[in-house]
Amino acid sequence: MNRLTRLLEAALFSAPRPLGFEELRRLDPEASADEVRGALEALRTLYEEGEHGVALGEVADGFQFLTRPELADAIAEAQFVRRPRKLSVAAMETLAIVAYRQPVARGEIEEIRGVVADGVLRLLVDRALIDVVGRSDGLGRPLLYGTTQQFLEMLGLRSLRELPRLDELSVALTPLPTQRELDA
Amino acid sequence: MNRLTRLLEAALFSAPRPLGFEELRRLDPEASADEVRGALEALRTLYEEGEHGVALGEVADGFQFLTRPELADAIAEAQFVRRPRKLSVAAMETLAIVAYRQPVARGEIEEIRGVVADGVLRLLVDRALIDVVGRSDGLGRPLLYGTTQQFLEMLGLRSLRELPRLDELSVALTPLPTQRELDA
Amino acid sequence: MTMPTTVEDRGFVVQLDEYTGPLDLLLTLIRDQEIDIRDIPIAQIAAQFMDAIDVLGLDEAADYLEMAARLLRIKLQMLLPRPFDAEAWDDPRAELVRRLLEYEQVREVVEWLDARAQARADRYGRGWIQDLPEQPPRPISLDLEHLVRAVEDVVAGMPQPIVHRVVPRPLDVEGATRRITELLATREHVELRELFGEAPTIADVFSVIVALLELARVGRLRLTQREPFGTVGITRESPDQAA
Repeated sequence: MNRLTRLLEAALFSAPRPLGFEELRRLDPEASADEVRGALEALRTLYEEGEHGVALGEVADGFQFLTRPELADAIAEAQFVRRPRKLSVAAMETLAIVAYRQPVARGEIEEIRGVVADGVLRLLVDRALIDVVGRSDGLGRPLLYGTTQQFLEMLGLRSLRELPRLDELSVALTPLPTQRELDA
Repeated sequence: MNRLTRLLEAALFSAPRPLGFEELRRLDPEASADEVRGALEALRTLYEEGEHGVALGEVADGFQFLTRPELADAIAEAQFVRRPRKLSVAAMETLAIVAYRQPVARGEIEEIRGVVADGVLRLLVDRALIDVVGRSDGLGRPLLYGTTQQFLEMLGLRSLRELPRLDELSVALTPLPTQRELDA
Repeated sequence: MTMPTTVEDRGFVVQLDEYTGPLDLLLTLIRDQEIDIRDIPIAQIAAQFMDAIDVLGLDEAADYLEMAARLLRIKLQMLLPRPFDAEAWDDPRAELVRRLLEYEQVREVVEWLDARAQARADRYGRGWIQDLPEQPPRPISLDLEHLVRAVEDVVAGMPQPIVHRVVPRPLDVEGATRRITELLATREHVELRELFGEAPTIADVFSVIVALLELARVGRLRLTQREPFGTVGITRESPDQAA
């Protein structure tokens, strides 16, 4: 690969948009139009004949590297075009309570955290980290939440027994007698 | 180029960040770790020996295609890519202290630098170069800072272990007696 | 402020922008005059430091003033008579020297980091990201450490250990009746759960239920439930329709 071809490749790779022919010529003011055309063609042929995963395509706005369509699904499924997102503090705390206290009702989570847990619970259910695992026998028979298989997989745990034991937290987070038991 | 290599190439071309080995393995769940490693090596060699304008590098616990440094000026001059802005010396000093002392509280940073570190810390957190990693057990339970993945990426490091060791620095600090020893 | 300022009589040039703090300024003074950091002529350096912060208009920066005060104190301590036994003498400059060396180390690391960042900045990553079909939501990263930390935060955030107060409380049917009537005065339909505040106690719940049943009995409202365990709806009955 000669320097001009290398330069075209690097520019097309790093530019945030397709580059037109006249723009590409700016890369090397000393190269003639024919030389740039030749280099572009060499680049296109190289990716084509080498059976690469990407190809040099020409779209309305210019040239750009494109993923081969037959690979797009596998890449989309692997979910890494975007950075993994961290859970918010609120979501993390709620998840922690569910993990250590399951099965647990919304009211109990709200009592521990001191704030409404509605939206956060919905988010965690949407992301399949927790799920409804039953209903309490208590007043209003509220839904009970527990962690999912996906939760274990994300943490690389085989079972909930592998969660770190938190001795000093045991008092705060072990199930308390329910309101009903106290009122009875 | 076999399908796995093609797939890796396409994925690395379509991600704006380094992809970890485990992430790359998700592309083809049937491929063994050795096969993925082999395909990555084949890809690296191919770009190396073909004298391409981009190269497969290993940074921050992941793999990433990056353009060759000798082409940087031409691409920047053609205004296809804007070079990242340099950090101020104050920000770099703070970053250096966080990198070596992490997890570290603001007070310690201010003591070493001799100036208030408020604004600089906020800037570095905004740029995702450092992050709050916990709280100290000390008085007031101050926040503790540590460096991020982004920090490694900014420096092109694979891990913090690649930072120069303190005993490799020309300024020796350890042999000096501390104030406490002097006062004793 | 950004103009180079020359302190003529001492023969060094200082530029405000170049300093990141008092240690930086101090180290520059020491380096420019090739002074041995372990044997600083403290009177001379202190005077130069004062001049510099005066000329640079830095005298309002607390950090610089604090260093100035520290230098003056060391200068005074150096004037005190020393014991004959040199071994027993505590050099008042020791802590300052330690800090300067530590800071020098930081600056050396900064140079290394700068060079690395510069080299990395010359290598561009992928600039244009292709839209792939049907992007799933952003993946979530999760690890045990964060989970455990969240548990600690929860516990730290609790006002006191959660112990249920078992104070007997009388039902407040009157209050509940008033709240329901007020709500139904402005809206035709409310849901049962809207009648409970945050974290209702068992007494609150019973008060509301007794009040509702009573109001329904006298024909002021109608209770509906579409399915077993479904939400309970409360609809206002106008007096003339009441049975």
